[in-house]
Amino acid sequence: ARDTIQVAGSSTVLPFSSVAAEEFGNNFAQFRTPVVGSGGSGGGLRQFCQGVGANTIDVANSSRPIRPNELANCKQNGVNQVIEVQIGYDGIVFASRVDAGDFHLKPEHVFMAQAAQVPQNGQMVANPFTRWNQIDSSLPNQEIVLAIPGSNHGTREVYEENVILAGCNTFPEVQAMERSERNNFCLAMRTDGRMIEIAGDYTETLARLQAQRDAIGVFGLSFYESNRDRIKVATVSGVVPTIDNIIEGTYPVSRPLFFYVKGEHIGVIPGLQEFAEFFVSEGNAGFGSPLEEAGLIPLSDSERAKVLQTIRNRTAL
Amino acid sequence: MSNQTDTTSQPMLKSAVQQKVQASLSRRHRQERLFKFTGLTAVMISLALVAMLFINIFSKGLPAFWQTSITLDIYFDPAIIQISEKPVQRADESSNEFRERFLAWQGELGMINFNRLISDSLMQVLPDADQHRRQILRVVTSGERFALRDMVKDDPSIIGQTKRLNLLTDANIDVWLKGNIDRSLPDHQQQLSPVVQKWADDLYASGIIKNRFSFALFMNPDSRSSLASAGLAGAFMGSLFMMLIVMFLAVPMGVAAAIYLEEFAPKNKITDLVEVNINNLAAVPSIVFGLLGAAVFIGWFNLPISAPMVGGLVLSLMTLPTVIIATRSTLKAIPPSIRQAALGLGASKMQTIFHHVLPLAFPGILTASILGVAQALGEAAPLLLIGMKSFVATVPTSPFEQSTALPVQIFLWQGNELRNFFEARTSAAIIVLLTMMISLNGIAIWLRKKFEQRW
Amino acid sequence: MSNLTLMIVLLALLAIAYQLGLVRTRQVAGQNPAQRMHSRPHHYGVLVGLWAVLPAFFIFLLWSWGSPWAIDQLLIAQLPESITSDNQELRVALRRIGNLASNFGVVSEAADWELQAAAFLAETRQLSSGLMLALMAAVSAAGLLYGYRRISPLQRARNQIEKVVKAALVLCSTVAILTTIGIVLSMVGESLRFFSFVSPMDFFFGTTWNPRFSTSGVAEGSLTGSQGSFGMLPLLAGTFLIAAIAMVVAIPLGLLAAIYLSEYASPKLRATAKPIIEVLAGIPTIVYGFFALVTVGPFLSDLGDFFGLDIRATSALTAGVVMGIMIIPFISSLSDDIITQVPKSLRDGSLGLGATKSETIRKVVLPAALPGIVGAILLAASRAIGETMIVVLAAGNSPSLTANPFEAVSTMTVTIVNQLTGDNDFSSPQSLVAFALGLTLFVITLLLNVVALVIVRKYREQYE
Amino acid sequence: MNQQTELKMKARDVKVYYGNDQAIKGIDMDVVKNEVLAFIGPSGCGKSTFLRCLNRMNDTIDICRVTGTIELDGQNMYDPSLDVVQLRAQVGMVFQKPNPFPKSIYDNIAYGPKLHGLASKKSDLDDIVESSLQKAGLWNEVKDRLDQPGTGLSGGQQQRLCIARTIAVSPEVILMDEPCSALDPIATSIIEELIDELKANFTIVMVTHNMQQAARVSDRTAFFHLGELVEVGATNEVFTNPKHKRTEDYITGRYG
Amino acid sequence: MNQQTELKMKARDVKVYYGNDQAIKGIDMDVVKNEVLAFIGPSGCGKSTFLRCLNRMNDTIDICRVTGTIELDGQNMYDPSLDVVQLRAQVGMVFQKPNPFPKSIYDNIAYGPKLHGLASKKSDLDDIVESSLQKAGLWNEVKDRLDQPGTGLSGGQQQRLCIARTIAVSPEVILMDEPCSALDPIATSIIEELIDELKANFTIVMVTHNMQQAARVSDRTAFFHLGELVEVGATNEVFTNPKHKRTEDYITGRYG
Ligand SMILES: Nc1ncnc2c1ncn2[C@@H]1O[C@H](COP(=O)(O)OP(=O)(O)OP(=O)(O)O)[C@@H](O)[C@H]1O
Ligand SMILES: Nc1ncnc2c1ncn2[C@@H]1O[C@H](COP(=O)(O)OP(=O)(O)OP(=O)(O)O)[C@@H](O)[C@H]1O
Ligand SMILES: [Mg+2]
Ligand SMILES: [Mg+2]
Repeated sequence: ARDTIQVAGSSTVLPFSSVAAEEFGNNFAQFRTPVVGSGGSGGGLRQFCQGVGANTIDVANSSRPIRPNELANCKQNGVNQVIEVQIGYDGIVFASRVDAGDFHLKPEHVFMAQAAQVPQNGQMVANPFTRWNQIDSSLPNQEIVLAIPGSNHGTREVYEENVILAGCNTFPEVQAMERSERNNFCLAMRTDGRMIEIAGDYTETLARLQAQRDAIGVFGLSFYESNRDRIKVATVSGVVPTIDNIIEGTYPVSRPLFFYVKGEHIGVIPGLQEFAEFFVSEGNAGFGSPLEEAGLIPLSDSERAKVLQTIRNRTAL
Repeated sequence: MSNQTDTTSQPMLKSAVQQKVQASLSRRHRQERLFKFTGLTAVMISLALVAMLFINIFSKGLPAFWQTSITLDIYFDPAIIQISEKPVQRADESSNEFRERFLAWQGELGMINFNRLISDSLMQVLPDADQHRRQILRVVTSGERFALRDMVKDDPSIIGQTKRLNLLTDANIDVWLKGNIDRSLPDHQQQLSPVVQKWADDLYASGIIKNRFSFALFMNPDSRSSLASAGLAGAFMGSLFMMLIVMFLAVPMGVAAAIYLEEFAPKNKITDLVEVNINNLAAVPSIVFGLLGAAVFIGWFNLPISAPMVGGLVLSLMTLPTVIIATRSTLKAIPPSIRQAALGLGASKMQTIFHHVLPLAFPGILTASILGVAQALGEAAPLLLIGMKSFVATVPTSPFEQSTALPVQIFLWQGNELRNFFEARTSAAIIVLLTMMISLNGIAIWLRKKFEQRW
Repeated sequence: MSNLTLMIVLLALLAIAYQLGLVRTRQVAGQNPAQRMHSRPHHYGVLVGLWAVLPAFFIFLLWSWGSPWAIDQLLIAQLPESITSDNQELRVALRRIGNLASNFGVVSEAADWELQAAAFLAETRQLSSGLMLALMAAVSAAGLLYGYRRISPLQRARNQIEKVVKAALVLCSTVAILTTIGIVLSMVGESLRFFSFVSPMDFFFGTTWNPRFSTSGVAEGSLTGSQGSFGMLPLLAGTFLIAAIAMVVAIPLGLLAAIYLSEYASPKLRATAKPIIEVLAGIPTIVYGFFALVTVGPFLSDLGDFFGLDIRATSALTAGVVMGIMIIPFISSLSDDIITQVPKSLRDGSLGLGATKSETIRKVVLPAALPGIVGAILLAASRAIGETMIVVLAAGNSPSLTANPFEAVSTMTVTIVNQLTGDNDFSSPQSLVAFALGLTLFVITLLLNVVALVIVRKYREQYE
Repeated sequence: MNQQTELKMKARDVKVYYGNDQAIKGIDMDVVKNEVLAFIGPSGCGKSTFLRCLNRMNDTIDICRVTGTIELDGQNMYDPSLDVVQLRAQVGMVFQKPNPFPKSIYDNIAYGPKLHGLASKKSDLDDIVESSLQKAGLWNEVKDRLDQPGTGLSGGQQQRLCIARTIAVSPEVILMDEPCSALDPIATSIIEELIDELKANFTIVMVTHNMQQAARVSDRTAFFHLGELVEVGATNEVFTNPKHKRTEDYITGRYG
Repeated sequence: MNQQTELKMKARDVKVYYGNDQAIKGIDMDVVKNEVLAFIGPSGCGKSTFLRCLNRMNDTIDICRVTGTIELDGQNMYDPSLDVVQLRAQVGMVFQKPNPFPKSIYDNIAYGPKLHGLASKKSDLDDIVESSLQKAGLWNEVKDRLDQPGTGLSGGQQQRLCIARTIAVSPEVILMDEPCSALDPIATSIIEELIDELKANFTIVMVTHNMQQAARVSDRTAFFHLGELVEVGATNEVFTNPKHKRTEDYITGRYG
């Protein structure tokens, strides 16, 4: 059938996956370089779960774990061996233009900046803040404009969970609320145009910052690393986002990244097993590896050994 | 002008009507001039917009056609390249067996650290390199080690020789030397460490690093691990294949459909429906065609994923309405006298159309096809769903092989995080795409002229 | 590509049969010198070729379409009763057997009967394709012989070929219809699934678009709670707002340029300016997107500051203006052609009354060209509504129900792309809504086109 | 030429070229006020071309070039300083094929007066429309359907509409290029009568290829051949007693 | 009708409708072999329409519907089983406006013979081209420029080219719809002579609006009016002694 591995999915994983694919092709002369498509985690998994055969993909990249519904759909279409492989973590940072102020954010600051209503003296009032220093005098005197990932992005979920909800729950007024009500309240966004939802990639966020000096954007760590001359990061809860801090777990906003291998294709599509193993090998995904250089936060060695075992055993979900 | 009219006509007696006419004249001529002027302004604005877009793109993209590269004497050190003899196929060996052996040999080759060759050679030109061994490989882009490997693979006799080679420098060095990053920024905001910055400047000053026309941009496929060697060859071939497929599929099919609808189809509710339907297809967002293509061509017909074949088919469907609409209007314009002449001689309707109408309509059909093909050439969205919005590190040799396309490449590059390098590269890719499109248009205009002039 | 080889063989056969037909025709013509052959020799040749190839080709199509189904039936007859009785299980079993037969792996050990069935399946498939080849060869030979023998002076070969060609033409025109059907079919199923999550009322008449990130099936504790709102009105409004702004930019510019080029400009200027302006239509839309985001947006924003207006850098205005630029050539080139086609007699009539050129154009030529211009504008509008990339980058992606062009908005096309290709769970309403939106957009543009056709028809009838 | 008749137009040594082809080879001609002058001659002899010179409609043909002088009321109309718009308001034109504008009947007539600002009030305009239609003998037929499209009328009605449209701007001269050739016999005779009435107020120059028609309606007739004016004179003279052999051959139907 | 003359075509109760409008209201007519039959009548009376029925060119007009029978050599040409292509090869047509193909002069003539396979060798084709051009009286003028575009000829030459093109497929009947109306006198007279020569070999039916022309070239003349065939008879009879008042009115120039 096919002799090239087909990968598709999350655009967050795409860069790492592409590097791995290229290195794989360069190191294994007997296999062709895998093709890595984008399409988002959902799009990738949709193609992945379409069935078994040469006209379906072999690997799906995802920036979130597969959902039960999706797994059920997979099974219904005859994809029974879905092998989950975690590859590392993605750090998510807040950054502003280099010529704007320095930010030392706390989750509650971000919440206060974006919420439709904020608690004040036990009351819920429509968000009155227009400048950061109104929220907290330690923040720069700068217009509030936040460019956050659109609701189609996996990053958005992490952002809401680790920043907004975390910030929101610090208020006693919120803690007093019903659980279901609480989320609704916390996630409601102001609609006066200060919140910009970015549906595209980080380049777009960067372009927003170029167009609007005051804006603060949400980026991936690797994107920031490559553009340090244009943007600078904000600390979150006092922690600078670096690879070390993320591995240690002190920096709060990061998320795991995955890929899923179709077990049925192993042994049929040449090199699939080798590719999966290569992907998480120390040389490719360990410390000091190409993937770390590309901005991915590697798994610890023990985690990686476990993942490798999963591939070897073809342990399906 | 009206003044003069006044003076010359003064002596003559004008009727009341003519006096009224005269009274209205200056106002009307003013309107006339204004109207003409607005028209001219509109043309000028449109032209200015074209110029602006082009200046915008070219000023950004042209520098990317040149790229810094470093001239090094590489010694293919036998001490580093320790490898058995390159296998040759023996007479008694099946080609499968030979492939096995050859792959094993390639595996051996893959174990060799070609970076050593580069760093050794760099030490020759960088006196203080010893102290910064870790930094030294930042000078040359990482993909060049595979170039060296491939040289050995092709011709193992090179081992032991010294070759003078131009190697691409790292993307960040290119950025630094071209001034695409603010040199005055503090070190923690720079991509290069101070020592590499100094090396780059020194080597550039001594002429070892030079800004050369970048053939890599045209010869290489995309690359993620070695950004400086990322090229357009794969995407270009992909686009070329798709263009050919669209030309050989959408154009004949569209012309055939237009012929049927315009010349044969009865005029009734059904053809009205078809007409509305075709107009409507022109308005369907292109991504929807991707959905359709994924379901039909990949799901049903089992065509390969990520292949220009499928992309071409999808784009053909997308282009079809444009071709049909434009061809129909061309056919409408062919004078009926020609048809009558042929029919009157005893040509059948089909013969009339194929012998006379189509040749006459040819220039118009050409315009229609070019417009359609050019539009297809710039589309990225439908390719997403058939797996062509992909990172593909090989150059396709047939439409059934995986590949990407120019607009997709543009999209991927514009999303690459190393903005300082890829902003210009993206524009360069756009220039290549535009050149492709404009030459297509140029050919069409030339052909149109040629066929129009003949009679 | 074995099918490819097959097609090449068929083509070769066509060429051979054509030659045979030619030879035979000469013979026949030689035998009946009195009777003129109805058609030319090459007509008979082609006809013989068609006889040799077409029936075989139909068999190929029919077989490729029908045989998988037939083989499945045979296979099912083989399977144990316990499996075939349960539909769900049968489907799974068939998949597994299919995978086994084409060498893909399956989970857990394959049962004996599965292996047997797989072997049977592989065998039958092989048999089937062998059978098909044999049948095709037989039919080909028979067709060739039949076509060959049928050649006679009275046979209307040309007419028959023309029938075939006409059928081919009809086939080509049905592609457009099939495409439409395909598009609708590929969206209806998923749309229905979407409506099983969200009520159509909420979708069509809801005024809030906030789908949230996919939540279905996520454990309690993370972002559960409400599912998000799927009201499409803000998107619809955004779509029309941006398209309207684009038209406001493109219609005057395009139309005036068309008028100037067709009525005033020297042939030389026209010949150069027209293709140059047409380049605007060929520039990839992503280029426009960045042009909007980086250049036009900030410029408009500064301009707004200057006039004391609050214009966002990314707004409906930015997207609309840039999209307007993109569709200028659709209006200018097509209108130019149409204006040129307005009969000279009308112009002469007006000029003969003492009208100035501009009066003639405004009051006579343009009204007469109106139906065509409306057509051009509609094509441009369709393009504007269907355009994605510019809006993604320049409109601000903020689905709010507003008529203020200085605010950020979002459109249906953008949302389709975002929801379809994001990180959402693909079986969640967040993702499925893309199909519902696509279908809705399809219906809307269809209505628009019908209205346009009616308007154009009415004008045409009135003035013909 | 009678001395007491007043001269309306005077053409001297008019030559017309289409690109490099000469269509009119130096024609001198006078048009007398309030006469009907008919141009006859075989196809392609330049009748239409010369007629179009008389109100500079030839200007609209790119490749057309005119030399010589044509005077209207003593003023050279090819003088560059002359306003061609005003000229055409003075010298109206009716074409071979009726070409009503795709507007209502009312607007067709009102178009010219509105352009030239001949009516300041709506009622004035109404008056102009009515009187023009009446002069063209169309009023009774269309007075109840003024708002319907002019293109919906029959051929003869359309041609009368075009004449009414021309009259509405009160020109001094009306040029007609084969105004009846697209019409049926009944329509033709109505228009012929109309021309007869119009000559009381207007000077009329018409082209016709129907010699009977020329004989019936015109006061004077000019015979053109191969771009030359062969002869011009009182109509009954030309038809009964042509001075030139070519004229005679033509009117006796030897060619054409 | 003379009994000894051979009948070529026979039309019976022919009615033609354009959509709902009836253009021909039941016409019976015979065409005799090797005669020149002229159709005259005012504009719009249905001459062209009826002429087009004679080789089913009306089929090409969507809304046109024909009833009744027309026989060619005794065979009904509206029989559905009849091959219209073959019919048109037998009954050729020359149109009002010369319409040469935008091809070389040679290809213009050779097109028909090639289409019908009348020449197997190149030299045969050359012969056909030469003889057709000679019959059409064009050979001497174009023999040195056969490879130049037919559209580059003068109007009269183009019309003769079209006639030559029609002759080249050796039809039995030639239909001509106002073949001279776009031509100058010299061209006209050449074509009239040509028609005179052609009738030795072909049957010719022609429409003309020039009565002198009808009188000069035709053997018989048919007068149409408002979709009816008013009268048909020997040309000098019809012109000198018309049976019907309408015919008389028309030929004396009372209308049209
Ligand atoms: N627009 C034009 N471009 C080039 N040549 C033209 C044009 N109009 C007329 N001619 C040529 O000028 C000559 C005179 O044409 P004109 O139309 O004046 O003839 P006419 O006497 O009106 O003929 P008809 O009776 O057919 O209307 C003809 O040879 C014609 O081909
Ligand atoms: N294609 C058509 N569609 C509709 N009506 C038509 C068509 N062709 C002709 N007619 C109508 O049929 C009638 C007869 O037309 P026809 O062309 O036969 O007249 P004619 O005698 O040839 O006139 P002329 O001398 O002007 O050529 C006219 O009323 C005409 O309007
Ligand atoms: Mg004329
Ligand atoms: Mg006619």
